[in-house]
Formats: sequence, C-alpha cells, structure tokens
Amino acid sequence: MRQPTPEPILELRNVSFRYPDASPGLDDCSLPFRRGSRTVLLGPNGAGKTTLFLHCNGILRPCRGQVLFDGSPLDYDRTGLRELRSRVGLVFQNPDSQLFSASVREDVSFGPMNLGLARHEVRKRVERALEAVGMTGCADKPVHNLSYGQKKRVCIAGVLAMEPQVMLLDEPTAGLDLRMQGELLEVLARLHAGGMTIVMATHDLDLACAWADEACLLDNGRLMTRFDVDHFPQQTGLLEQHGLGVPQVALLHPLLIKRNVLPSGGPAPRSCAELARMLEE
Amino acid sequence: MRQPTPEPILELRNVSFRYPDASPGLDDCSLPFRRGSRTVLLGPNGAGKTTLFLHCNGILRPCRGQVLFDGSPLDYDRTGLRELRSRVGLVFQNPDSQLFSASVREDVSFGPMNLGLARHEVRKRVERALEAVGMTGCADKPVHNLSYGQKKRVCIAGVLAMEPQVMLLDEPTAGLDLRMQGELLEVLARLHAGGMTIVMATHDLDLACAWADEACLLDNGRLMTRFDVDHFPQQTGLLEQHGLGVPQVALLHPLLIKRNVLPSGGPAPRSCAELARMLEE
Amino acid sequence: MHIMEGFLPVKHAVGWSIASAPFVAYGLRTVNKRIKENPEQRMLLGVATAFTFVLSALKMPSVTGSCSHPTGTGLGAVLFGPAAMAPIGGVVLLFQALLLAHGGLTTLGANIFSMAIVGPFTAFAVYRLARAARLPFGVGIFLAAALGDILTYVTTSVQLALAFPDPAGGFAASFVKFAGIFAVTQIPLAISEGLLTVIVFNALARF
Amino acid sequence: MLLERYAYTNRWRRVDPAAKGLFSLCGLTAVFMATGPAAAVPAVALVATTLVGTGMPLKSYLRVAAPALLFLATSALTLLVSLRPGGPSGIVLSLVPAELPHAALVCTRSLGGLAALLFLALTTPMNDIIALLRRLKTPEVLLDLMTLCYRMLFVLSEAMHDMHTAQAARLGHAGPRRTLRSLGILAANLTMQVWQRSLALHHGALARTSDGPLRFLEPEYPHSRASLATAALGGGGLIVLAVVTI
Repeated sequence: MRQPTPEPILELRNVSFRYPDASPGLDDCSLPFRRGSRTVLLGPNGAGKTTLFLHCNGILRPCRGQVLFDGSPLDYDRTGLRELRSRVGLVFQNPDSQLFSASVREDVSFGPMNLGLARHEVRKRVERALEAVGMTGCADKPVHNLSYGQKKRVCIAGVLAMEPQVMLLDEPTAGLDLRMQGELLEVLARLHAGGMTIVMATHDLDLACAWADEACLLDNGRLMTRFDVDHFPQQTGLLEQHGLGVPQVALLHPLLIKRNVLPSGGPAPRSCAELARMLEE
Repeated sequence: MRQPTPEPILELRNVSFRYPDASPGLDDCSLPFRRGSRTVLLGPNGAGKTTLFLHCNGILRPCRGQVLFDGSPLDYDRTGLRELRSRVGLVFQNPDSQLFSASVREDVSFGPMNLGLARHEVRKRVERALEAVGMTGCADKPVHNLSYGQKKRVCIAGVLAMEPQVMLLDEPTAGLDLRMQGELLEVLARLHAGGMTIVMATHDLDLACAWADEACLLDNGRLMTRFDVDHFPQQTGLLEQHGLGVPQVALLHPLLIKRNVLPSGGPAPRSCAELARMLEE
Repeated sequence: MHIMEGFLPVKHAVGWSIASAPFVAYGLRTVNKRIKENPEQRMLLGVATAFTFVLSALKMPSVTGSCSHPTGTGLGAVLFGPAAMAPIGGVVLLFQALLLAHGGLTTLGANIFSMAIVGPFTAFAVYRLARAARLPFGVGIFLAAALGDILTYVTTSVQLALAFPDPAGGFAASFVKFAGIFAVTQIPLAISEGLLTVIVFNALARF
Repeated sequence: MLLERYAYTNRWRRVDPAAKGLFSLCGLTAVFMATGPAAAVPAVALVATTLVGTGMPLKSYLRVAAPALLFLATSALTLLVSLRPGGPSGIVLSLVPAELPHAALVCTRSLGGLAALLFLALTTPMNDIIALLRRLKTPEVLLDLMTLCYRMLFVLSEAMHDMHTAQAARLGHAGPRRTLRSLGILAANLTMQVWQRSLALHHGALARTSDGPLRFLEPEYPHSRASLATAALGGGGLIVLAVVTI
C-alpha cells in the first residue's frame, strides 16, 4: 500500500458558505486532503457534505475563506475552473444528474471532449476509463437499460476519463446491494493503488472504518473533528453524539480486549471480517 | 412481545409474473405472511422484491397462481381493489415518488380522502397517523422542506391513515443515517406492538437479523428459502451464495463460542449491540 | 392524432414544412438567446422537451369515459413560452415518429404546424387575453389549454381537407368531414385537458 | 417501447446510420414517385427488408404499426365518403366509389411511407440518429434538446410511473374524477422535477468542465463506405422498382 505523503493536494481554509434560501451551508471549515489519501467525510444527512464537495470542485464559491489546490487558491475564471475540474473529479450521488447521453461510450467522452482533446486521445481515455470500472462490455448498451450499480460505474468512468488527481464521491454506495458495493470498492481500490486521492462522503460507518485512512466528521456545516481511522475506537463518543452510531467492530473489539480474548495493543481491526480473522487465528 | 398467530393474513400461492419487456418478474412464489408477524424479504437489487409487493397490493396481477388476503383470493374489480388497498398498505422506497402534495397534512389525507370518508373522519385519521410517526409538529410544513428521514415518516403516515392491517415497506432504511434509521425502527416497533403485520424488503442483513421474526430470501424472482430469524446462523451459506453476505453478528458469535468466550446453546444474539451486551455481562 | 407518414401528398408535405420553418427558426433564436443569458436554460429546455414527451404519453380519462392523451400545448406554452414550444414540440414530434411510429418524417412539418405552433400560440394568446380581461386565473388556464387542444385538431383537419378536398363539396365539405372525426371528437378530451391543466397550476401554486 | 428494443438488438445496429438513413430516404422517394398502386411494390420490399434485418416477428411489427394503421383506416374511410348540402337533415353523406383509386393510392403511399419510417426506426438507435443529424449540421441547440430529451425521457417516465403506482396504492385512481385529480397532481410534481433535475444536470455538466453545448465523441461504424454503397444500390433498386411498375 502506498504511503500518503503529508502535503495537502486540496485544502479548505476557513470556508463559510450560506445558501440564499437559508438552508444550512458551511461554517468556517478548514480541512486539508492529503495527496494519495483515502478520506471519508462522515455526517448525518444534511450535514453539508455535498456543499463541501461543490466547493472543492469550484461549482460553489465560498462566502468567506478560500479553497486551495496544490497550494494555490482557486482561480474562478473560466480557464482556472476548467483546469481545476479536470483535476478534481466529482461523482454525484444520483447518476441521473450526471449522465447526459443515453450511450455509455458517448457519455464517458463528455468530459474529455470538453477539455478539447484530440479525438484519438479522447477515444483512448474513454476505453481506459471504461476498463477501469469494468464496463467495457456494456459500452454499447443504452444507459437506461443499465442497473443502478452500473450507472454509478459509468458516472465514475465519466470522471476518470478526465484523468483527475482527486476524486470526490458523494454517497457512492447508497442504494447499492452488497455485491455492487463490493464491485465499486474494488474499482476504488485500484484507483487508489494507482495514486489517486479519494474522498468519499458517506454515513455508513462500517464502510468508512473498513475503507478509509482518514475521517472527518461534519455536522450542521461545521467540521467537528478529523482523525486517523486507526483511532476510530477513541472517537466513538463523538460519533454517537452526532447520531452516527459506532462501527460495529469498534463496539466489539475493546470488549474482547477487556475480556482478554484478544491482546491489547497492535492495530485495531477495521471490520468485523477482520475481527473474525483475528479470532480464528 | 405479542406472539404471532399461525393463520396467514396474506398469502401468495404459486405466483408467477412476467413483465412485458422480459425483465425478471416472479417465478412460482408461494409465501404466507402470518398475522402479526415481522417478516423481512431479503434479496439483492432486482431480485423481485418490489414486484412481489406490487402483487400483494393488487397493482400487479399474477400471470399464474393467486394472491389471498384473509384466506380468500383477491378480487381485482374496483371495489375489491379498494378494499384490499385499504387493508394492505404499501410504502415505496423513494419518498419523492409518493409524496405529491404541498403540505404534510394534505399528503397524509390523500388515501383517506380517496376512501371517500367523511371530512371529520379523515381529519381524525390524519392526526392519528401523524402522531404515530411522530410528525405532528411538522403537519403544516411544506413537504419539500423536510429531511429525507422525515419524508419517509410522512410516507408511512400516508399509508397508516388508511388504517391497514398489513404494511409493506420497500427498503425503508435505504439512504437513512443511523439516527433516522433508529427513529424509523421505533415507529415500526410501535405499530407492531399495536398488532400490525409488517413486511420489509431490504438487503441490509444486519437490520433484518436484528428486527424480524421471519425471513425469506428472494433471488431472480424465485423464493429460495424461508426461515425463522432465530435460525439465521444456519442460513449464512445460502445467504452468501446469493451475494447478500452474512450478518456481522452471525459471523462473530460462533467464533466466540468456539473460543469459549461465550457459552454455546441459548438464543443467538440478533445484533452486534446485543453481542456486546453479552460480552459485558 | 398526428398525420401519419406518407399520408400527405408531396406538395403539401413540403408546403407545411416551409410554413413551419420560420417559426422553428424564430423559436431556436429565442432559445439560443435564453441560453446565452442563462446557461442553466440549456438543461431546463432539454428536460422540458423530455417532460413534454412524457406528458403526452399520460393516459387521461375523458368526460365521456374514453381515454386519451393530453397535447400539453397549453401547459408548455405557459411554462416555457410559446416560441420555445416550436423547437421543443418539433423534437417531441420527431421522437414520437421514431420511437412510437406516431406521425412521420415527411409529415413532420405539418404536425409541427398544428401541434407545436398553432396549439401553443393559441393557448398563450388565450391565456394573455384572459389575464387582460381579468378573468379568474383558473378560467384563463382552462380556456387556454382547452382551446389550444381544439385548435390543434382544427388545424389538422384543415391540413387534411386542403390535401383531400371533397370531390363534390370541395375544401369546405372535406373540412367538415375531417373536423367531424378529429376536432369534434376531441371536444370532450379538450375539456379534460383544460381541467387537468387547471389542477396542475393549482397544485403548482401551492408548492 | 418496442421499437427501441429492436433498434438496439437488431442485426444492422452497427451499420452506419447514414446508410440506413439513405436507404430509408430512397424508400420514401420510391413510394412518393409511384403514381399508382405500384407504390405497394417498394412498400412490400421495405417491410421484407426490415423483417429480415431486425429478425422481428410479423406480429410485433404489426403491433408497432398499429396506431398509424388506425389513423389510416379512419382517414381513408373519410376519403370515400362525400358530403354535400341537402336532404332533410341539411347534409347528405354518400359513398363515392369513384374515389376508390385515389384512396387506394393514398393508402399504399402511406403504408409504404410507414414501412420506410419503420425501417429506420427499427434498425437505428436514437443516439445514432442524433449522431447522423450532427453530421448533417443540424443546429447545435436542437441536438442538445434531442440528446437531453432522449436521456431524460426515460428518467422522467420512470418517475411518472413510480408516482402513478404510488397513487394507485393509495386509491388515487378509483373513479375518473379522482384519476383526473391525481394525474393533475402528478403532472405538477413532474413539472417541479423539470426545474430540480435541470439544475442538477447543470451542476453535473459544470463538474465535467462543460462550457455550453454538449459535446460527445462521434461513434465510429465499421465498413461505412461499403454500407453506404449497398444502401445506395438497394435504395436505387427500390426507386427503379417503383418507376418500372408504373
């Protein structure tokens, strides 16, 4: 596994945002995303996760504070935004708000075409992106005949084809059954292994705990905490306070240590499956 | 806890159904729902769970086989359907496709108004239903200002106001964070305590295991198995075979017995929280 | 009812296409201007096109007990403007021809003229007149949608009568024949569409 | 939509839509050039070609053609009836046998036209047709409307279907008055969705560096020249058939 390096690739500094209709926005959020890291953005529904993502991608502009990419503040003119959006890809929760063409291959080409690349380069990227998400076989199917999980993967391919350095995913596993979830996580694992920085908004704590390196907790537009996922067990109080519950493994592991079934010290297991393996040894 | 009585309130007998566009329907499903029981319908996306529900409510009519309510086959004429649909309520997965009115109270009154009840009776039922889901305080709010979890509860109220005997819920916890999930399960517990028969389609095994009395496994439109939830641990092989995974508690509990941390025999814990309590004792 | 492929003689097919062209061109110019001023309008008008297509597939009960589909011209004209309805309706008619075999390519011009030009402009004019006459909003919407619907079918009857004049009674007799079939039978359906559109606007006003 | 299904699964799906469009156009020309019942010859040839190409059973073909055939039946009957003032009721309806050849010509022409339209519709997915229109320099806005309409009509019709089902489950369609009311509410909800969904799409497009018109990679079709030549040959054949049999 690649070790994340310390300097942030994307960073929010004291970002505040208010929607015109007074629905909660962001409140003084400061948050760096380390290059090559896998971060989860935790928080109940309506905490501001999507709003935060829209800032990272330059679709929303902070009322106060600033967003930095690669150390320099975002440039909100046309070329600056194009540059940014080709580096920071955003996968929305609902595939229907992101798929424009009924043809899979055409839709994936949308981003690279907008970047003004040559045809043969676009074609190459489309094929590569489709392969990365395992959808080459469905490239000629119409989008409306795909399953929900397949649509999600097409959305990811559409973002991948722009070859971003950071990928933001909003609730990527919502509505997926376990099999589809597994397929999606595999895709993400491959991307991360290839050096991609990945940020995922979710309220599935078990998934967060099993998958991420780092976690941030957002509630009511405020960043409540940020911690290394290895320290998940110490954060359970705060998580519960914000209505997120506790990852099941973090509930059981300390008890098993207390009862001397498992040794204390050493890294905490990230999932019940891992805990089960520890028990089997 | 109320003991479910044996005779089924709703029953499918050899029901087969094919969609005109050849998407998978149902294949010879026989399934009784016991009065007062809490049943989960398990299965991956596209297994036919929603199709089965649409048969229970008379919206789809089987190509072969029959559906029985209270021991008699469904009557598909207008009065028969009205009768059935007021007895068997169906809560769909997506709240946005079943809330059509501007205000909460108006939406909840949709069903009882269509039953042709007198105004004061409608009013009484609406208030009762709102109270049952804990939404009285939001009765005059516009629907689109509600949170996702609140919308789900309004959907349930809309069905409750028709005072059904059976309630079918399609993926009720999908998209809910843990706090909202907890609130929803509380609502269902109250309804069940009041004598309601509840059937829930889900692919969340942990939830199924913690909540239900009985479970059925559906895949590709076929009923694969039906079992008492106390026998969950014995079914893990089959569940995994259909891509549903294993409830985490069913993964850990046997291992803890094997390692003599917990005594064998006695009822299996239904959730990790329960397992944690056993470990704390 | 759209005029089917091949039904109109060449001259008429070409003539109606030429008649429709300036309206579609004007509509496109308006749409382009709207998009230039407000880029979100591109998506809005695209989704509106899909909406119009889907709405016309809605099965609506008629006062006589039969079923029919709304034309949606009144609703669309008031929501998106009558000028935009020409290109929107044109795309919808092309899609209906290619996806449902409803209408045709050579008859596209004629169908656009009745469904996407006469219908929406009538509906919009009636709506504005009703507002100017200070009629209640609901009455105005009802008249706009119902008359938009009726005039659409009157136009279709005119188109058919011009193409196929009665051997004895000429255009007038032929018009009476076709109007008897397409426009008159449409009256109860137009009333349904009018009522439906009123319900839609009432519901929209409450959101 | 039955037509759609064949458009995606038929044998000629990968054939250049320009070739299929050309053949269809030749078919239309042939049908219009025939001045008598001869139009039936290219019509039959078109139907046969379509059935062979798509491999669809005749029954499905007729089902697809049914709404148009209904229109044709009523309209053709109207042509055979004459109206003139007079008689006790003010108008006299009479059958005009002399109009029979004219009506027959209109019928064969319409059937032929329908066959040509169905050939294109049953062999060519909408995306290919839009791509073809792009090659033919259709105005960009129109292409955008088509692309979005084609994608979103499935999304919206699913939403409409779900709402309809949910209303039915709560007895919203018991009786015509309730049905009309429920449909009105449904249409209003769908109207709201037009704005919500278009804003979401707008954000989606921005996130993918869009700055206006929707651009996509043109699809490529193998053996494009050969299929164009075949289509021209076949289409020419249709025209010759129509002209020769006059």
